[in-house]
Amino acid sequence: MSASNTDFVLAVEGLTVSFDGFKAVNDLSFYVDKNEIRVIVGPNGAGKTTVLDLICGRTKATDGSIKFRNRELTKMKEHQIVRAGVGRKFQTPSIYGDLSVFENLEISFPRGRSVFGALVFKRDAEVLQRVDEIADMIFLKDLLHTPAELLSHGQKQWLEIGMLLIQDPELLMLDEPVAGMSVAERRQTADLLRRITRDRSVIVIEHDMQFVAEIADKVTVLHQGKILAEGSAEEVKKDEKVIEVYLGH
Amino acid sequence: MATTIKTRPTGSRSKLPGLVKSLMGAAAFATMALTAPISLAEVNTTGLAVTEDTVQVGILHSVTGTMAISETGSVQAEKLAIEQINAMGGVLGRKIEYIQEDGASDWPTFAEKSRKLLVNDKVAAVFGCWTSASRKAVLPVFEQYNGMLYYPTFYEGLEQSPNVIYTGQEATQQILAGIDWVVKAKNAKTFYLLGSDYIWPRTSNKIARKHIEKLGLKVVGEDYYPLGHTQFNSIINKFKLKKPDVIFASVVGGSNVAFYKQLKAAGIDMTKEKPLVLTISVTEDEILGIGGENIDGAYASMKYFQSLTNENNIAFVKAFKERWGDDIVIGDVTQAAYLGPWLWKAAVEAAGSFDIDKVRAASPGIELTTAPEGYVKVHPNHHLWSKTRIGNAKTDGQYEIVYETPELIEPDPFPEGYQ
Amino acid sequence: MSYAGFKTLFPKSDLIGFAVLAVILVIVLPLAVDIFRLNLIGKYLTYAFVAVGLVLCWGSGGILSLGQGVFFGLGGYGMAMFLKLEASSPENTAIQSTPGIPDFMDWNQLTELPWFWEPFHSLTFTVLAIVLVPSLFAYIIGVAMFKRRVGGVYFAIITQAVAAILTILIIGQQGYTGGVNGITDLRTLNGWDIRSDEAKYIFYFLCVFLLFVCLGVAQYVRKSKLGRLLVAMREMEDRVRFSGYDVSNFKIFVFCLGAAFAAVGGAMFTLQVGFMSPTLVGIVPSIEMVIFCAVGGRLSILGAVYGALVVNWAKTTLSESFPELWLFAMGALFIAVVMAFPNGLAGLYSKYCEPYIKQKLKSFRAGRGGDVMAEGVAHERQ
Amino acid sequence: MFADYSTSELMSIFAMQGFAGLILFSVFVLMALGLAIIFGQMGVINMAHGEFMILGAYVTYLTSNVFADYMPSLFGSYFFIAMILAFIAAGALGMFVEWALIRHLYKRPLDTLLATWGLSLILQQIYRSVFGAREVGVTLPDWLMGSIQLTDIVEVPINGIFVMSLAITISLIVAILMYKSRWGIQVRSVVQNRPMAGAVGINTARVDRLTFGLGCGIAGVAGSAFTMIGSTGPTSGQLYIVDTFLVVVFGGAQSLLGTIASAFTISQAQSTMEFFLSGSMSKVLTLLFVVGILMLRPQGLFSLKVRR
Repeated sequence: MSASNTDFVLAVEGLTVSFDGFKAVNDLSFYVDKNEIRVIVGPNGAGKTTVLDLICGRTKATDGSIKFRNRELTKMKEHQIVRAGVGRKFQTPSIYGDLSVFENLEISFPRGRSVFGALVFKRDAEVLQRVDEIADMIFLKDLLHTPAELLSHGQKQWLEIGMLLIQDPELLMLDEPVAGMSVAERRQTADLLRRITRDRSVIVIEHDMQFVAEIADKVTVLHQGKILAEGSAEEVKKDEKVIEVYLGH
Repeated sequence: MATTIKTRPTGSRSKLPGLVKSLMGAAAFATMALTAPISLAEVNTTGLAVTEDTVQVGILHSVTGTMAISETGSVQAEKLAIEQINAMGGVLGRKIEYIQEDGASDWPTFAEKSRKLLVNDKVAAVFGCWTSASRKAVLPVFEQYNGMLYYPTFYEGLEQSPNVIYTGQEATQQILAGIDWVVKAKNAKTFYLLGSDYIWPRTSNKIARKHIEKLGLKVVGEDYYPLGHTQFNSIINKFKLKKPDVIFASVVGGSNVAFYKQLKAAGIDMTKEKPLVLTISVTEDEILGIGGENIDGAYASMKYFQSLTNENNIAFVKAFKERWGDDIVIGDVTQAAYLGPWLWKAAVEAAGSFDIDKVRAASPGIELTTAPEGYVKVHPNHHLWSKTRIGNAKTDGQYEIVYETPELIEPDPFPEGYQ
Repeated sequence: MSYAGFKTLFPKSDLIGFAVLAVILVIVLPLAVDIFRLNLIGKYLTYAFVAVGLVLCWGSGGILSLGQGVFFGLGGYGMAMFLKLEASSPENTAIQSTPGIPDFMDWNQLTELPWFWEPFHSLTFTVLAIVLVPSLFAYIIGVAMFKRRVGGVYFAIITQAVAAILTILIIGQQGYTGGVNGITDLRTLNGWDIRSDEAKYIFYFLCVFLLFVCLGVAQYVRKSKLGRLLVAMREMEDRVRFSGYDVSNFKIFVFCLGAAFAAVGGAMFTLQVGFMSPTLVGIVPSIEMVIFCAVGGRLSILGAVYGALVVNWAKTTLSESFPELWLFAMGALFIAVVMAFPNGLAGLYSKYCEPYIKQKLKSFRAGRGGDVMAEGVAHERQ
Repeated sequence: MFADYSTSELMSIFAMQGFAGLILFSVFVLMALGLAIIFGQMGVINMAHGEFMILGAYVTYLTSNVFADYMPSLFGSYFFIAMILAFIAAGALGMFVEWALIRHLYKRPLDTLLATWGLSLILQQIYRSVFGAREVGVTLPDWLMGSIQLTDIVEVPINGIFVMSLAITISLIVAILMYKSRWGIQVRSVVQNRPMAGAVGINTARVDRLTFGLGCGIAGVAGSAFTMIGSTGPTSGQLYIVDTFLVVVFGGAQSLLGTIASAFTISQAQSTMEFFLSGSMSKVLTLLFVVGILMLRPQGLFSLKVRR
C-alpha cells in the first residue's frame, strides 16, 4: 500500500500469532485511518478478539508489526499502549463491581497513574467535572454513587465505554458493545458511538449486521485468521465468499 | 552440708510405688526430724509461693508441637519424682504442688511461660526445657527474676548459668568416653560425623573431631541435614565410598527414624560393626519410633540406660512403669529429668530454705546416692559428675551395656580450645 | 492536613473505631492488667503489624503472602543484631577466645565479626535497616514475581518456599546467625536495661504508637486512589491494566509496605521478648499470621489488630489451662473463620453490632431532639 | 575428592547415587500425585495433605499390630492389606472432608488453604490423643528389609525398589483413570467447565467428592509406603508439605506428566547436590533453584500456551 505508515492511525502488517501450532491470526494486514470507524466481523473463532488482544498487548504476536501513529506496539507493555492512546473495551463488561460508578470513572481518569501519583491523587474540580461530563454522556449521571455491580447489563457496558472515554484515547477498540442489550439500549448506544467517534478512530467487533451498517465506515471480514474481504458494509454484504462463510447460514 | 539418702529395699506397705517405699524407709528418720515445721518466715524470705504446708514448683515442657514427642518422658519423670517426694513428706515438711505449663515447641512461648511461672506464680523451682533453643530462650528470664531451672537434656555445653542446674551431661562427658571406647575396644581409625543441622550436633562434632584428631585418627567426612530431613540415601552412599570405621551420628527427631531405617535397608548391618554406628542422640525413647530391629547393633554413648541393673534403677523402672504404664520406656533424658526434683529437694534441705540464693549456694556438692544412674554429685559449675556408659542396641529396643567408665567424669562445659 | 482532608481520611465510623482501639490499648489495658500480661499483649501487638500489612496485601490487593514471617524475622533479627553487639562488649565477653564478638560466633570458631554485622553497631543504621532491608527484599521478590504476573496460589506457595529457604539458611549458618537458638540474651539498649518493668512499659507504649502509625499509613493508602486501585485490581486486573496502570508496580508497593510493617513488628518483638529465633521466620508462624488477619477480618485494618489480640490471647489462655485442647480450638477457629464468617470479627461487627449501635445512636439523638447529621461522605463500601 | 578411588568403585558409587536419586524421585512422585489431583485438577490447596499421609501410616501401624497379634503366619503379606486399608481410610476421610468443608469453598482457593490448615491441626491433635505424642515404630515384614547385592559395592535396598514399583504402579493407575476411563473424562470436563459439565448431565458434586477422595487415598497409600523409610508421628506429616507443593507447582499444576517430570528434576538435583555439598546447603540450593525457575516460568514446567 502506502510507502509511509504515517498517514494511518493504525497500521497492522503481517501480523501472525500461533498457539501451539494453531495460527489464530495468520499474516494479517490492515490499516485504519484517522477518524475512521472500522468494524471487524466474522464467524466464531475467526480471530476477531485475538486481533484486539494483539493490538492492545494482551497477547504477544509471533510475527508481524503493529504501528500506532508510527510507534511499534508489539514491543510495548499493555499500560504503555494505553498511555500511548489506545483504549480497549472487553466483550463481557469489565468494571469494578465493588466500587461506585463515580469511583470506576475516577480510577480511569488519566492522572496519577504511578504509585506515587495514586497516593497523592486528589479529587479536585477537574476530576469532578470530567466525571460528571462523561457520566452524562453515558446516561449514568443519576447513578454516580451506586455500586457498579447493581447496574443493569447495558449500563455496565456504557460504564465501561465511559471509562475509556475519560482517557480520551485516539484509538478506541470495542468488543461487541451492544451484545446483550435491549432494543432501546441498542439505539442509545448507536447514538453514543456516533457522538464519541467524531474525533477519534474506532475499531468495533460486532455481529449485528444492521448495527454494523449503521455505524461502519469500513468493514473487515475475518475468517480463520485471515482477511476474507474488506470494504464498505454494502460491498462486503455482496461479496460471495463472505456470504458463503458467514452470512450464508 | 550434703544430704544423702540411702537406698534400702523394704517390704511391702500401702500402694506406694516401689522406689518410694524404699526411699521412705530410708528417709523416715531424717524426715521425722525435719517435719517439725520450720516457720514460713525462715524458709522463704523472698516471697516465693510457699505456704505452711505447700511449696509450688513449675514444670515447663512442650506438650504440643514437634517436641512433645521427646518431652513427654521428662514430664512423666518429674511428676513421678514429685509424687514420691510428697509421699515421703515433701520438702521441709511441705508438699510440692506443681504448675505445668506448655511450651508448645515454640521458644517465645517458653520464654513467656517461664516469665509467668516466675513472676506470677512465684514458683520455687522450675523443672523443664528440653532443646537448647528453649533453654536459651528462658535463660535471660531466669537470670532476671532469679529463678532456678533444672534442665535435663544432654547438651552442647558452653554455658554455665547460676540459675540452672544441668542434670544431663554436657558434650565432653558424653562424647570423649564414647570415642575412647570405640578406639580402644573396636580399634577404630576413621570416623564419619553426621548430624542434624543445629547447634548441639555441630558443637558435639567439633568436640569429637578435635578429640579424634588429637588421638592421631582421621575424620573422613562431616555432614549436616536440616531438621526433619527424611532422605538419607546420598549420605549412605558417601559412607560406602569413604568406608569409615565409625559413623558418629547425632541425628535427632523424625530424621532419626528415617536415617536408621534407610541405613538398614541399604544393607549396612550394624550388628557386623562394619561400619560401626556410635550415636549420642538415640535413647530408648527414640528407638520406640525407629523400631528395635532397625537399629539393632548400634552403639550409644550416654550416662543412663534403662537396662542398668543397680538396685536404684530396678526400683526406679518399677515405679515408673507402675505410675505410667508397662509399655513405657525410659531414656537418658527421662532419668536426668527425674533427678531434678530430688536434687532440688536435697539442696533445699541442705540450705534449710527455699530462697533461691541459699539453694544455689547449697547446690554444689549435693550428692544423690539414690539416683537410678548411680551416685551423682553436683559440680560447682552446676553440672553433674557422672559416669558414661556404652550401650549396644538390641531388637527389643533396649541397650545392653557393654562398658562403663570406671570413674565419675568431671563436667567440663567450657573445654579448652572449643570455645 | 485540612479538616476536609481529615474527614475523607477518617470518615466518622472509622474515626470511632480508631478512637475505641486507642482507648483500649492506651488506657484500659495498661490499667487493667499487670506488667507481665501487658508485655504479653505487647507481643501480640507485634503480630498485629503483620496482620495490618496482610489486610493491605491480601484483603485489599488479593495478594496472599505465606512468607510474612520472613519480613517479621528480618526486622527482628536487625534489632537483635544491634542489641547482641551491645551485649557482646569486650568486657562482657572477656572469657571468650575472641572477646567482643557474640557468644555463638565464638562457639563456632569465628575470630572476627562478619562484615554484615559491622554496621549494626550503629543504632541509626539499625533502625533504617529494620525497615529498608525487608522492604528491599520484598521489592526483589515482588519485581521477580509480579512483573511476570505470578499471582494467587502460586505466589502463596513461592513465598512459603522463601520462608522455608530462609529458615534453613539461618539454622545452617549458625556461626553468623545464632542458628536454631536464635539471637538470645539481649540485655541493654544504649546502656538502658530493656528487661526492667519500666522498659517494658515504654516498649509497650512505643509498640502501640508505632502500630497506630502503621494503621494511619494503611488507612491513608486505603482511602487514597491507590486503595481503590487495589480493590479494582483484585476484581478486574485486566481492566486496571487497560486503564493505563502498570499493575505490578502497585502490587510491589503494597507487598513492600506489608513487609515494612511486618519488619517493624519484628523489631518490636525482639525488644519486648528479648530474643529472635528462626521459629518466627518459618512457614508455621507465617501461616499463623495470615490466620490473625483472617480472624480479625481480612478487609479491616482494625479487625486485624483485634484478630491478632484475640487469637493470641486465646492461645495463651487455652494452652495454660487445656494444653491438649488448644490445637483443636485453633483448628476449629480456622475452619469457622473460613466457613461461617469469612470477613472475620470485623464482618461480624458490621453485620450485627454496627446496625444496632447506629440505631441506638439515632434514637438517642432523636430523643435529645438534636440534629441527625447527614452522612456527608459518600457511602464507602468494603 | 575422588583421587583415592578406583574407576570401578566410582562407577559403582555413581550407580548407587543414581539409584538414590530414583528412590527420592519415587518418594516425590508418591507424595505429589495425590496433591497433583487435588490441587492441580480441583484447585484446592490442601495443607492437610501430610496429615492424610500420616493417617495411612497409622493405619499401616495398626494393621501390622493386628497381624502380629492374630495372624503371625500371614505377617509377610500384611503390607499389601495395609496399603489397601490406608487407601480406604484416607479416601473415606477425604470424601468426608470434601463434603463437610471443601465443597463450600471451590470458588475461594486461598480459603481452602486456611480451612485445611485448621484441619491439619485438628488431625495432628487427634493422632496425638489416640496414638500418643511419641512416634510409633512400624514393624516391616522381613522380605522388605535388607538389600540386593548386585556387585561388590553396588547394593540396592529392597524397600527402595518397592517404593519405586509402587510409584510406577500408582502413576499408571492414575494416568489410566484420568485419561482413559469415563470417570477421568468427567473429572477433566468438570475442571475445564463446571457449568457445562453439569449441563450435560455429569454429577459434578459426585465427581468432586470422588476426585478429592482419590487424591487423599493416594496420599494414604504414600504414607503407608513411607513407614518403610520415614517416621510415623503426629507431626511427621508437616515434613512433607513444602516439598510436595513445590513438586506440584513446579510441574505445572494441571499436568500429571508435569508433576512426574518435576519430581524427577527436583529429586535428581537434590540428590546430586547432596553428594557433593552438605545436606542443608543442597536443600537450600534445590529450593532456590525451584523458586528461580518458577519465577522465569510461572506456569511451571509443563503447561500449554492457551488462547485466553
